[in-house]
Amino acid sequence: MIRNALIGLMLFILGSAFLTLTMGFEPATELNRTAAYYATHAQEEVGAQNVVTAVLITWRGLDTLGEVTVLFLTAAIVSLVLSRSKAPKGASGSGFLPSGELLTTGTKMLLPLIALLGAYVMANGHLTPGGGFQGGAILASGALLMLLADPSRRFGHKIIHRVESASGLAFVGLGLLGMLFAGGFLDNKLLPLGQFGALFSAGIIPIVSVLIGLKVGAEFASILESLEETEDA
Amino acid sequence: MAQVSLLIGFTLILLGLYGALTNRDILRMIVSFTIADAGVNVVLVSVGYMAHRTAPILDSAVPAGQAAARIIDPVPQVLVLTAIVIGLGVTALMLAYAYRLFRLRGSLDISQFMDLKW
Amino acid sequence: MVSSILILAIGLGTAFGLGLLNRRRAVLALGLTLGALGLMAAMAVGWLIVLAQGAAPVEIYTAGAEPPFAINLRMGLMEAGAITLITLTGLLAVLALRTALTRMGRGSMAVVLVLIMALSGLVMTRDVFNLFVFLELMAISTGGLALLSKDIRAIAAGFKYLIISQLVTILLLVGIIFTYHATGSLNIDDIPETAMGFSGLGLALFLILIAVVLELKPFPANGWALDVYTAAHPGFSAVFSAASGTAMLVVADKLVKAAGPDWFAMFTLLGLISFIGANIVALRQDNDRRLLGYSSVGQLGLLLAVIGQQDVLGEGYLYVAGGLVLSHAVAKAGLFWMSIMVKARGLSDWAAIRVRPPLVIAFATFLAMLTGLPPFPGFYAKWELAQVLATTDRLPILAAILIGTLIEAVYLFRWFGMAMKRETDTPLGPKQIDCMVVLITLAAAFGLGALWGDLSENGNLFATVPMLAALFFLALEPMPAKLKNGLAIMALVYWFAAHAGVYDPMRLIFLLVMILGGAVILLASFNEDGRRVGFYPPAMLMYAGLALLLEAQSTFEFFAAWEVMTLGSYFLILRGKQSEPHALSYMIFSLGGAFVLLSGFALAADGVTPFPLSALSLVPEQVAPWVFALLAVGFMTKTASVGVHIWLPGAHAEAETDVSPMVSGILLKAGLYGLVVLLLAMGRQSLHGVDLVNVLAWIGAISAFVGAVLAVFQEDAKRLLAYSSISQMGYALFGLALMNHLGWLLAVMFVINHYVYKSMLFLAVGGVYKRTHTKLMYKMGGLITLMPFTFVSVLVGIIAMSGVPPLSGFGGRWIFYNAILETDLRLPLVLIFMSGPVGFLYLFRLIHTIFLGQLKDENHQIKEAPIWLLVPQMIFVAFLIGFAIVPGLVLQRVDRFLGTVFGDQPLIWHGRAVESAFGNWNPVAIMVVIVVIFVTLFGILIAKNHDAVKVKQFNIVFSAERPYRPETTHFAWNFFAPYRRAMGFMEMPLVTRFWGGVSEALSGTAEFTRKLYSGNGQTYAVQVILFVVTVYLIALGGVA
Amino acid sequence: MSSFHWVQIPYALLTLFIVLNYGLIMTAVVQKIAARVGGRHGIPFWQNYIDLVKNFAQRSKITHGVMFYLGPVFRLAGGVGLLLFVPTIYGSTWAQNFSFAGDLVLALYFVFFGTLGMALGAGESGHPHAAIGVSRGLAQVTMAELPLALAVYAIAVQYHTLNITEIVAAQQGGLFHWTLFTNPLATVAAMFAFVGTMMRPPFDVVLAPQEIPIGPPTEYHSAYLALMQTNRAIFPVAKTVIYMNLFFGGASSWGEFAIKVFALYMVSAFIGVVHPRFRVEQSIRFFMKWGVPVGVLAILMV
Amino acid sequence: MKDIDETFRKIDATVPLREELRPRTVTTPDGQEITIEPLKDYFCEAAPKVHPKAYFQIVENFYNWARSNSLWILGFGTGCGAIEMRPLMTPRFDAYRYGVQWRPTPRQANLLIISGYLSVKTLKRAIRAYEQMQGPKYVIGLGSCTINGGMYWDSYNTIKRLDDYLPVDLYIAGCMPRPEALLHGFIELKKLIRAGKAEGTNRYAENFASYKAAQKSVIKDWDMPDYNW
Repeated sequence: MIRNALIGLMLFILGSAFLTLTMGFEPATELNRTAAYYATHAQEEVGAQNVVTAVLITWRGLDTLGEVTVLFLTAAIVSLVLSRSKAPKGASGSGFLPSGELLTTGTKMLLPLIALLGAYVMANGHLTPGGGFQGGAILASGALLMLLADPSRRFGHKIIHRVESASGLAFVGLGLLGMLFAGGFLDNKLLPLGQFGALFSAGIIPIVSVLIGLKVGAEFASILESLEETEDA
Repeated sequence: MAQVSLLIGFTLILLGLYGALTNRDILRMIVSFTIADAGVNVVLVSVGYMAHRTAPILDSAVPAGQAAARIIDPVPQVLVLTAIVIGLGVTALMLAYAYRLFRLRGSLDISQFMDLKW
Repeated sequence: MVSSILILAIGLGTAFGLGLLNRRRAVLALGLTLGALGLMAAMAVGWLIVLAQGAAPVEIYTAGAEPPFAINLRMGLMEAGAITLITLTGLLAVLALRTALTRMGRGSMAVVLVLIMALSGLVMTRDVFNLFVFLELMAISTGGLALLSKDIRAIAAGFKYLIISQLVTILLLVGIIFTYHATGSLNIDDIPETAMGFSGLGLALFLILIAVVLELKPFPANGWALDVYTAAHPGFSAVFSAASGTAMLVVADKLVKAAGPDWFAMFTLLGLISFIGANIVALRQDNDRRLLGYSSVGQLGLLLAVIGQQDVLGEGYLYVAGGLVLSHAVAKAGLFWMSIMVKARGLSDWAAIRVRPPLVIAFATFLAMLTGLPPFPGFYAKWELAQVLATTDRLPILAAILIGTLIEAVYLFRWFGMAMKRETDTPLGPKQIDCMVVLITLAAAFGLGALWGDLSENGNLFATVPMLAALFFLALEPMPAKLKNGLAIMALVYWFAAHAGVYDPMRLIFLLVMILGGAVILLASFNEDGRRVGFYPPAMLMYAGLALLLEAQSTFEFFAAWEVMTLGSYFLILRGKQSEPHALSYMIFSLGGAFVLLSGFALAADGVTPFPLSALSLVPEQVAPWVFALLAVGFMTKTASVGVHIWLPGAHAEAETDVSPMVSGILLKAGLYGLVVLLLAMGRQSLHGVDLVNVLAWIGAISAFVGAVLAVFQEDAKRLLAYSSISQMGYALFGLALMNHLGWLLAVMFVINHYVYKSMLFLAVGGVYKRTHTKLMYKMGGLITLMPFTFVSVLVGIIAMSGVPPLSGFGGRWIFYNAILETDLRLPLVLIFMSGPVGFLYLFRLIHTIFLGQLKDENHQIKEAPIWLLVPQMIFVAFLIGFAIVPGLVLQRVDRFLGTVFGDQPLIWHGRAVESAFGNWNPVAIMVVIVVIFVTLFGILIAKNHDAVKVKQFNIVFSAERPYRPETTHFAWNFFAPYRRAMGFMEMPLVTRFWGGVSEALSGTAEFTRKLYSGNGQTYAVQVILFVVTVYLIALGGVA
Repeated sequence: MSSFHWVQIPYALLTLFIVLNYGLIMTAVVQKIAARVGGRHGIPFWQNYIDLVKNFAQRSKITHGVMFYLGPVFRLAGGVGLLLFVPTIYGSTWAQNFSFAGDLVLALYFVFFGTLGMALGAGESGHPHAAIGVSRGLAQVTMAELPLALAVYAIAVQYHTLNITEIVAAQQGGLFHWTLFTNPLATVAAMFAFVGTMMRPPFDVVLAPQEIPIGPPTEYHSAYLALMQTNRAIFPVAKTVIYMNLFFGGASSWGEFAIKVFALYMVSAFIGVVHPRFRVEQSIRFFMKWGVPVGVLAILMV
Repeated sequence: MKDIDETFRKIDATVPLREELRPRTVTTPDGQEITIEPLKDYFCEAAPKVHPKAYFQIVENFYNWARSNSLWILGFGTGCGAIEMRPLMTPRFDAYRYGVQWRPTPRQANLLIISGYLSVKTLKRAIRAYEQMQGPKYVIGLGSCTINGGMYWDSYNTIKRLDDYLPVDLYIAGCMPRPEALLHGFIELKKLIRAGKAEGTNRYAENFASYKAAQKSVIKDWDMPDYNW
């Protein structure tokens, strides 16, 4: 009780700090210089309609690479963490009742749609809200659906890892190519910007988006798979 | 408006922290942290919010020329994207650990894992 | 140079690419990992070289845009150094972790690569949010790599770590976004030029900084980190400590630089608390890895404090911080890697490394490095730091740093002592590669030492002949001891011959005693057979320190020599059988004294580098007394003056036979030399109206008396001699403190005499010990007939020492009387007078209980001491007699020299006789008269009693009974029982109790404090929040 | 400063001879006086000579080793040396002995020469009682000598010299020039030491005849004992001479010498016959409580 | 003549050597095993010698005169007679004036007074004390007990005739003799010494074997070397 009160007190003080921040906060009325730069240069420098994606993949591309790496790491570590309590092949999932007809059939119907949606979101990241992460997540939701429909199902490990690795390598490779042939690491002008607003435009953004999407999808799938393959699953 | 969402965000953070610090169950702690993460994300987005403006997409509604005057700050959105993904990664990792810890002791009470101390 | 972003790209690319390999090709994956890390390291080294040659820092832009719009990286000298360290640590860590990594598969290798990549990114990036991303990468990969350990507790540790990461993330993100809001940029370089005003910027920066500080595991909010250290694979702990720590320090540095000098104070405070707190808690630690963890926490705290002090460090900042970081990182990594080979976790289980001398050397090196001892970078850094802090009047900070270092030295050297002296059941599990990793680290340690010395503006220890000679003996270790001994003697004699001509008489005396005297004592070492591993390097290190001490012209050289000598002698003393606790207390007191010296020198220099010793006389009046007091205390620690004397008896008594005379006969003189230098330069000083020289005189007198009385009550022969040294040094100190010509001459007499007879007596007692295997005097007795030569040397020794004419001790007393007649210090004299006859008591006891009285059963067939122990003794006997007859040969020159110092000439030398204002002394006449009388009387007695029947030991009058056993007939134990009844109150261990209380208090604090670390991850989280809140409140108060 | 001439040797031997006889007779007389105080007749005043001869004439002797031989030699050499390093008669050309060799400091420290040798010889005998006696003697002397050291310092400062002859010279010119009157504190302090080191009651537990049969010399006999007896005659006189020179104006003739030495000697004898014995720790405490403070006062008042 | 009636003795057989005098094995500090024979290693084994007189008779006479005037008595009271010796130190008798003194240690004494009856147990101590005195040394038997056993003549545990065991120079008869008798005894002893007839020391050395035989015949638990130096 004292402990909780103490925690409460501390959080109160922390909250008062936050309150100070809030009270002192005045929403900006103008874009600050960074944002203004992005807003004005998104078109000619990046050629992406979606400024967020433009920032995400080009100007802050290194963050995005890091972000992908976070997922990569998580996938790798989750598989390391859980590898020790991995169930023998075929043993996991056997404890569950088979999924119902509805789920199985629904899965079969939905999967292509999900994949399509994922691909669309990925490819159109530079034009509309969305992008590699979102697309990858949608793809992974497909994988989740499959697992729900058939708990004893196994994905091809190799394929997932290959996809993951290859897309990651390609991402890094693109970045390096940017250093060689354009203005720097992950420079967007490696490819021509194309027509503003078209699908194949905005330099390498669509490619990177797709790579990210594939990688994120693969990583999520890999995490799900690791979780699924434990003894208790 | 911005203040309100900020306050909500901060409240979420504090609630999450309170939950994480008072619940001894590991899963509840993880959930609490997720709440706190969400709060952080709310805070991030709120800071970028500007009244009477639109999303930073330069489509027909917002011509590139007027962008600076019409769109809200895209940067917090970028950041929140990244933050979400990272938060997700950490949560997944914590869950995996939680599972392993559960396998170790058959319990999810964090006070069971005090072999290392002093 | 290739773009440094390639370092990141290679790491990342390889990590991604590993997934393409076949799951079973683990070895190939390992090779690739190593290759990638090697490449990264090579690039980093390339950059380091280029930048070190003066190239300008390079900015790396990404996305083809300029900052602050795109993320940019910077490669400067600091970054290059840090990345070199990080990648090399990573490379070696992978080697050390190879089995665990292959077991866990390519995924784990990818994690390692990502970690190293992330750390490099952390170092280089100039973008706050990018920093956050790398930080998260670091946190996640750290959480994952904790799993490499076979210790299942590592999982819990990893989870605790993740909990804290979450907290840090929250704080950091909130801080980042508000900073962004305030500055309109995510670029670190834009923070200082806050374009848009926002009242919350300070708070936002606080959140960012505190998050970074939390990643540096500040005490006391660091239980999670310690658990990781304890449970993780040590190969990884090395990375966690050395590489992650370094990276976070660079981050802290660049952030606080951006945030501005207002935050320096917070960093300093938190750093110092962490440094001292962690070190105190470590005192009670008995798990090696956890101990290293605490030490890491402490070192990071120190560096945090240094970062906080960069405002005053100025240009030297990189040198200081770099020196400390490198020392910490290299040493800590090396120790963690060594712990892979040690299979059990107790501190004393490190005894296993004794089978491999190179590992012992490595262990010693790493500890010396951590404690900031020469010749390693930390030493130079600490010197610089002290200079600056003293110059800018930040003495409390300096004091805190030194105290923290001292506490750290306590547990580190205690550990070393345990490793050297205890036994373990668990054998070493050495693999060639593990050894290699450690040895590479060792080489790095020496390399860095040389580098830092080279960069130092004060001179490089590696460029001095004695130091190189000492290191050369390290290489000679496989040779037989006799050869090494010959070489050592030759080296000392050569050094003496080369310098005898150029020194002034005062230094010449010390040169004579320390170097030539050292060579004479080394003659005794011919007695040892075999290789005698571990003797010559420390011995030569000690002699190197002494030689350099005499050579020293500047305070730095002096201090460096002082530390070298201390280090060497510590290892020497530790060689004794029972010497573990005593060597430790020697080390602690020596280091404590050295730190006091350091402060004194720093205070005196006031920023001038190099500061010549002779310039001590020019120290401004208001600081001079303080400098004087500090230096005097430092030197008196070495001369074991009362109050700081408790280390001496054990250290001298438990050392090896030929080491005792070195540390007693020679080493103590270093303190006297320091005092001579000090008094020559500074003269009388008074503080608050108290003449400090008079205080010295009092301390000297009390030491002389207390030392003598305590010596009377010892049962252990070597302890007796050791206490006697305290007394004798007290005399010399008193002589110096008289501050007149004759007082100094007296001190010089004592320097020579004490060296001679104390070395002689220690060798004699050592010889007896060799034969009887005991140092307890009451177990000996009656050895006179069996060990006649040893008896003669002890006899001559005690006659000389007690000051009875005609031997040379009398000269000392005569000068003493003449000296005191010129002084106004009357009261301390009483003590000095008292200690004279008391000295007689213990000396008599020494000779009586060992050589006279009853021979014991088991000693009936023992032989005279080994010849090589006798040779130096006989040289000393000859010297004592010669010096007694013609003291002028040595003294006259010193006398003339002192005349130039004090401007008077109180002694007039008539041939062999001396005359003072008060009396006269004719050594030759005294000797002749006494010898003639003695011989005459002896002749009469022989004429009468030549036919006496030689009886045996039980043929004594025993009240008409006969003795039963020699043990019950030998009156030896508690020999001065009546004296004890009268003066026993002197035995009350006040000083011991005081220091014991200090150590109890510290260890009690440690025991109490470490209970904070309950092991509960949630509690740790609470502590972190509590920490943040407390710092916030304090900072708030600071702002308000 | 004078230097050595060969003629000093016969002169010194003459002094030695006089002092020896004087010492032998005086100790007997003192003993006789003590006996008379007790109502006895006492020993004949030549008894010491007879005992000396008898001991020299012992036919059988034993030895315990080299130091056993050297002990008495040290002892007597200490006594003789002490005498010869101190000028006996002030103003006399021939009774200056070898005092040019050193000064007061030499005399003070040479006192220990015999003590050390004796202790070593006694130790060699292997007899526990000898060792006990040595232990007691040394323990007691540490404190008993202290007032003397302080007093010597005090008068050295007073007269600004350590040269005994000069100290005596400074006291010439009448009774009230003696240190006794010019520096009574130092004199009192020194007398504490004098009484304390004369091996008479109350400070003679060192010898404790029946408990530890006379302590250090318990194994000594025959010529060894004879040497020590000789010393017993010379050493106290030599020591008294020092006190006499330092505090009581010295002696300018043998007559004055005889009277002053006898008087001083009688002081310790007188105290001896009327006081019971101290244990060692008692005497140490006694000197600490009384002797040393007086000495300290003496050096502070100079 | 048998001094003590064997039938009264409790122990017939020879008593084995005391434990502390038996050879023992000890380990040296170096780890060797060595044997210590206490009687050989701790006690001098030499037999007493007959000491010649001074070469010149006149010197010997002078010496004897000195010896006679410097009788140092060992303060050792064996029996009730010891009480009669004490008054000699008092003002009434004052033996000091005759050159008689008491010494606490046998080394320095040259006159041993056996003051009364001597039990076998004390005899051993008396022998040791006598042998530790340095010659020339003298023995006075005090009281009839030392002459013929006196009132203890049939005791199972006292010796009857001291002369059998130690070379007595002079007996003083009486039970007990008064101090005046003792003084007279001293004067008689002085005469003997001056006449050169008090050569008990040499007599003891000459007849060492027979003295020892006699001593050992009564002292069954002989636990010392033959001659106590």
